[in-house]
Amino acid sequence: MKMAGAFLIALLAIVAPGAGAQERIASSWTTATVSGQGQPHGYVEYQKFCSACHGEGVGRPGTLALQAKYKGAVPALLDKRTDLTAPLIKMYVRNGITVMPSFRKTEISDADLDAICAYLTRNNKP
Amino acid sequence: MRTPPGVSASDFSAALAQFEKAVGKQWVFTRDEDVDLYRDSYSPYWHEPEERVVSAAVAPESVEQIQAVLRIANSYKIPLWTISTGRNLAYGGSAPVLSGSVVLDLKRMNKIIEVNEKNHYALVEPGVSYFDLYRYIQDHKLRVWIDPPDPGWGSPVGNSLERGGGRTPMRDHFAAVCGIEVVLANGEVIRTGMGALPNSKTWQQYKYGFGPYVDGMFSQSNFGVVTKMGIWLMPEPEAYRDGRVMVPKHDDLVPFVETLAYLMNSEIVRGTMLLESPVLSYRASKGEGILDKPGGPSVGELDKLAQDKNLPYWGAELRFWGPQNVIDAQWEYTQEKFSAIPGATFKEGRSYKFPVQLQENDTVTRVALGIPNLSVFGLISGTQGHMDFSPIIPMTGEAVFEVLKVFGAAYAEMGVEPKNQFFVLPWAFFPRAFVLLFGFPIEPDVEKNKRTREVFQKLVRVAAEHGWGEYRTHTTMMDTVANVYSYNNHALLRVHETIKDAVDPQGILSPGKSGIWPKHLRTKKA
Amino acid sequence: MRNVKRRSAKALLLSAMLLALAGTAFAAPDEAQIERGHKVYDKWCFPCHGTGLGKPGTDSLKARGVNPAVLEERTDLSAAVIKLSVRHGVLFMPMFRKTEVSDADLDAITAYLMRNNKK
Amino acid sequence: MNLPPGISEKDFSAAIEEWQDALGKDWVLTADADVALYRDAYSPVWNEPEEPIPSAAVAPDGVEQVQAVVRIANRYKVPLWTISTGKNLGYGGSAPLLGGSVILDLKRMDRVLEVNEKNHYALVEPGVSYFDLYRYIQERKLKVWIDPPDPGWGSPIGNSLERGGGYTPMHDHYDAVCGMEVVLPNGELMRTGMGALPAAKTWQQYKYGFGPYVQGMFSQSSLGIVTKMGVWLLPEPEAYVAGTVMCWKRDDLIPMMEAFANLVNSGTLRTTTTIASPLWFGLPDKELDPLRVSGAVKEMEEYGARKKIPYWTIPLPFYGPAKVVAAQWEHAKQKFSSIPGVTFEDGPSYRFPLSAQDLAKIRDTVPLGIPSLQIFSVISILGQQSEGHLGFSPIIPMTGEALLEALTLFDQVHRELGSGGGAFPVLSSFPRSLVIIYLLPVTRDVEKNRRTREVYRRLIKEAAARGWGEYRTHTTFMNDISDTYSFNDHALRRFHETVKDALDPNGILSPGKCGIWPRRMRKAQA
Repeated sequence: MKMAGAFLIALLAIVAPGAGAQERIASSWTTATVSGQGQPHGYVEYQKFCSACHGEGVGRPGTLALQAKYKGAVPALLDKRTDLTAPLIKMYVRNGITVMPSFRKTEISDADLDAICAYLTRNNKP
Repeated sequence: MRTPPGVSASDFSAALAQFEKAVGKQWVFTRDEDVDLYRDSYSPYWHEPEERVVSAAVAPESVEQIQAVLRIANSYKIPLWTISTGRNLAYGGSAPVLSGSVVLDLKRMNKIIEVNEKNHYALVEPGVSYFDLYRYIQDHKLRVWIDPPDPGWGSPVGNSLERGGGRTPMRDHFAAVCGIEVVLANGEVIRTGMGALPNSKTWQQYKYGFGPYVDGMFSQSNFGVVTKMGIWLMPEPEAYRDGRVMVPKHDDLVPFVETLAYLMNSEIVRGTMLLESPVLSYRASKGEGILDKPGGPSVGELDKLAQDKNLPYWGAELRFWGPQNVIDAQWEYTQEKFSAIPGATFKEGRSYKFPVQLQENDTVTRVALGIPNLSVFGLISGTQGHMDFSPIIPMTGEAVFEVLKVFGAAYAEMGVEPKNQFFVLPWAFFPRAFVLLFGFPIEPDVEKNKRTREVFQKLVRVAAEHGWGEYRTHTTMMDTVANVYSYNNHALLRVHETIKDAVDPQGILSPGKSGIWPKHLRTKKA
Repeated sequence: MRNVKRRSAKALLLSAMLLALAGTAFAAPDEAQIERGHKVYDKWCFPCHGTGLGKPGTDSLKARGVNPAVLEERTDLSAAVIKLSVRHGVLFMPMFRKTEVSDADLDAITAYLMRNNKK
Repeated sequence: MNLPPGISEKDFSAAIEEWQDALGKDWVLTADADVALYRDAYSPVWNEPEEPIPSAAVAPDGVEQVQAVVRIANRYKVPLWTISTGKNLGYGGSAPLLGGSVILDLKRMDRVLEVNEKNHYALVEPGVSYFDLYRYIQERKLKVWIDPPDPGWGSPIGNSLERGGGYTPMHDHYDAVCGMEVVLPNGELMRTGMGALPAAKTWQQYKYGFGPYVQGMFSQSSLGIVTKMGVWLLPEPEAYVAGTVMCWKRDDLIPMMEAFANLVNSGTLRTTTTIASPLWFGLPDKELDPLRVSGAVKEMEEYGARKKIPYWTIPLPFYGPAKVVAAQWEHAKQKFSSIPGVTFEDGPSYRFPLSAQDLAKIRDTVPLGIPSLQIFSVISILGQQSEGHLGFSPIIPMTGEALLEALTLFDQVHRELGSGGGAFPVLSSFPRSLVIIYLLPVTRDVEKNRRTREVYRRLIKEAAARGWGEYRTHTTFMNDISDTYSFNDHALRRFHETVKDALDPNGILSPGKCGIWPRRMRKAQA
């Protein structure tokens, strides 16, 4: 019942007095509200679709999950990674993983997804 | 290629060809890899034959295109399943009730038509998300707040139609709906309320219009496709503050909730609150459930535990929005009222003036300040997802006691540890009633999911026996829940069916939604 | 141009009512009857014809120089007039239906309002 | 004997006999004298051929009797017109829209079934009046308020279904409805919301239930007969303070309404109030009247300054804890203080419960939740020797621009046509919009009434041309108003008709209500 355990602890935080999990992990969308003038297409799409979960700061479930998974072996922030490949990114976006649901083409078009891939692989070694 | 039930492959390909003509080839999805994107990521039938799958998806971009799609669907009797942003996760996501339905995906209809700062409303299309609307308001520096649910990637149109809730004083989302545009199954476009008046000046300012007030018929419903919706916004308040109220003993809950109901029904305390129990949370952290299981500790023992650990038995964080002097007075009066309960204690909370630039590490619940985010998913990380069981109960302490006992007994009877499902004490998402949220984890494990479904259905029945009904449910549970709303031999459901047959004779719109099936599929009803 | 047919029908109806009422008008009221009338009066008449502020019936009668303006203080009301007013209405006072004030209730009101009339 | 249209004498007598068997002879009223009591005392067509005179009245006492009445009506296709207390004066009273209809009089169903002091609601039958409910609460010393409209002899059910308004924070009566029991046109009994759950514990605490939220369908409607209704009540507030904001220039109305809308839409001001212009529409004044006629704004403003007659006044009543309402009034003053020359006047302040002595000093008790009929004193003065009145009540946006445009228009029409009335109380009965009540006197003079009807119809057109629609109207004008709600070739009305034909195939319930006619009568009307 390990999962359920994790489940419960997280929830308990809500019912615990003082700053609960809800608060502790709460995040602000402000970073993602930048209209992105002059920014590369991929960056703008990344901010729009990914940063609420994978962005910097507290309360980003994606970042938290990757931190827990890799324990710092690779950066928890996707846009700091240099090892991501386009196929991998597309696989996650289109199939989802654990709580991350899949994204439809009416949400992230293939073109937008290509741009996000370009942005996230921009620093990869050739 | 999958085909919808009762539709021949040739008819289906003919329909798809016409869909492509209507909306453009690239907006009709038939390849499995595309269609799979419409599976419910949190399906309790994941990888089981009963999983509700989609045969295709069509994504129109305008009312005219929707009309065309409906015309085609009518001529080939194609069942459509309408989604706005398709983020109704825990209640079915983007997947249909009827396997093989074609998803009518409105995500591309994402225009924010108007945000009015003087009468405080927005007029939006279904594909607009809370994030989009928030961003629009920020970019235009408008002094109005939205009321996002957690999470914020859903659609104001979709969430309001499903009667979801947020945390600010505009928490009751359906109550904030003012004027909708609907495409009926026959392709006819109606506008409700004042929208029926050509060049109306108050479509988003006055709800009822003239004659029957029909907006509600299109919520949790399959009577039409909502293509525009007016939503009331809150003027940016001058200030915010919150504070905690706590009482020491188990039995204090009765006066505690009575006081709370007085304050909320008087609009002295507004917004959504969550009942807390520090002592029960402490027990839960030691591996005990929150529910009151038979043979569990007596009230006396629990009171003693609370005393020994110096933990309050009950508490709540209360929030106040408005002019500084008013919310200060409201918080003061709130403390006076609760002080009538011996041993009541209070904790000052946060306080802001608006507009505010929050620090990233600020611990306030963002949605309570009208800021959409996704932090709620942090609560369920490590699982495949979850499915919610959410009954409405009276806003009284007695009802809460009964709930803890009744569900505790139900779990014991099933030999399931309540902590298998996450359970929190009641929320006040709506005025004058509490709602409970049981989160059932969905796991990549067929056996576990099967058990989860059994528990879920048992809870629905037990709740119904005690007069508690769900406010909303997962698509795979809609028949189960619809069937307990059975007063006078399902008189209400039969009225829904009568209307369904009259306004959608071919039964093309979201068959099975909320237990409402078109005539030709009605035998399917459990 | 007035609708003659409807008008004469109305006149007929009026006289019919007066006749019908004439019979009951002299039934000797007992205390119980008067007491009941008081109750019914309080429920159905007082809000308009009572004492105190914002009583349109009283205000209107006063405005038209009727004295006393409070019905309960009158000693000159006849059963016919009371019943006619209740069942027919006067100016902005609408008529009252038998599901509101039954004939028995109306007799009681009449007895109550006529309790101080000179015999 | 007056017959229902298209019903043979034989069938009608047969129906009457069956009703007599069902209800007892006493409660089937057919004598001219008895039936005449159901005429509209304020009819604008009094004694004209088109005055709709009922053919009979039936008065059931209990749901089963209502069901019996409806089943019999179906058998003979006799049109019924439902009234609760029949006090909808100004909008049709107890008279039907279709002459010859049989009045279904629910006055005898006058039981107060429950008043709940902890969740603050009442469950009542249609024959209960605001006076009855108030008395019931007083006798039991319950600490809840009702929200009476003026006048208070009407029915909470009838008034809420017609979407009337009151003056306390619960002023939007339809919004306070929670849970209905309805006898459908086929005689079936149905319960909405949580009432569909046989053992429901929250029928009066949670509105929506599960699936389509159909309650609104039964307001201003002919789709069913509401036999029980839950009505939300206000917990008795601790205190009340009122103050008045006065502005001295015509164009001050624009910033004034902007501040006002912010107060209302933020929930700071929670009541109906009346926006008035003593300078423009105040008492007759030899010097002022010519300026009013010529519309000499500047001169009027100067005169107002000299004679201390404000151009605009808005009283602001606040309900709640003494310290909160004081803070709210303070905040309100700040909100308006940016308007040059604005002045404020403190009004009465009360603590509840009021002593009998205090109460005796208050002329208008309706804003304190105490029903009265005092409004008729006002009307009787206003309408001189009128027999009654008609209400023309368009909804306009909550902005100064819209209000100036509307008042200018009505003033002009009023002078042009000398329509009597001529005071235009502007009420904030609903959030985000304003309703203007233009009261037209009704007389027993056919010529005058004919003129009044012309004025009324002219007003409907002028309003519709500007995108303003009526929220409610007199039965005489229901077709006219319905015709103005014509978006997309009357798509909404055709939707109503589809639902009507499905639920009431014989078209027996309130034919013509709000312009909705059953199929068999639709031709004749078109």
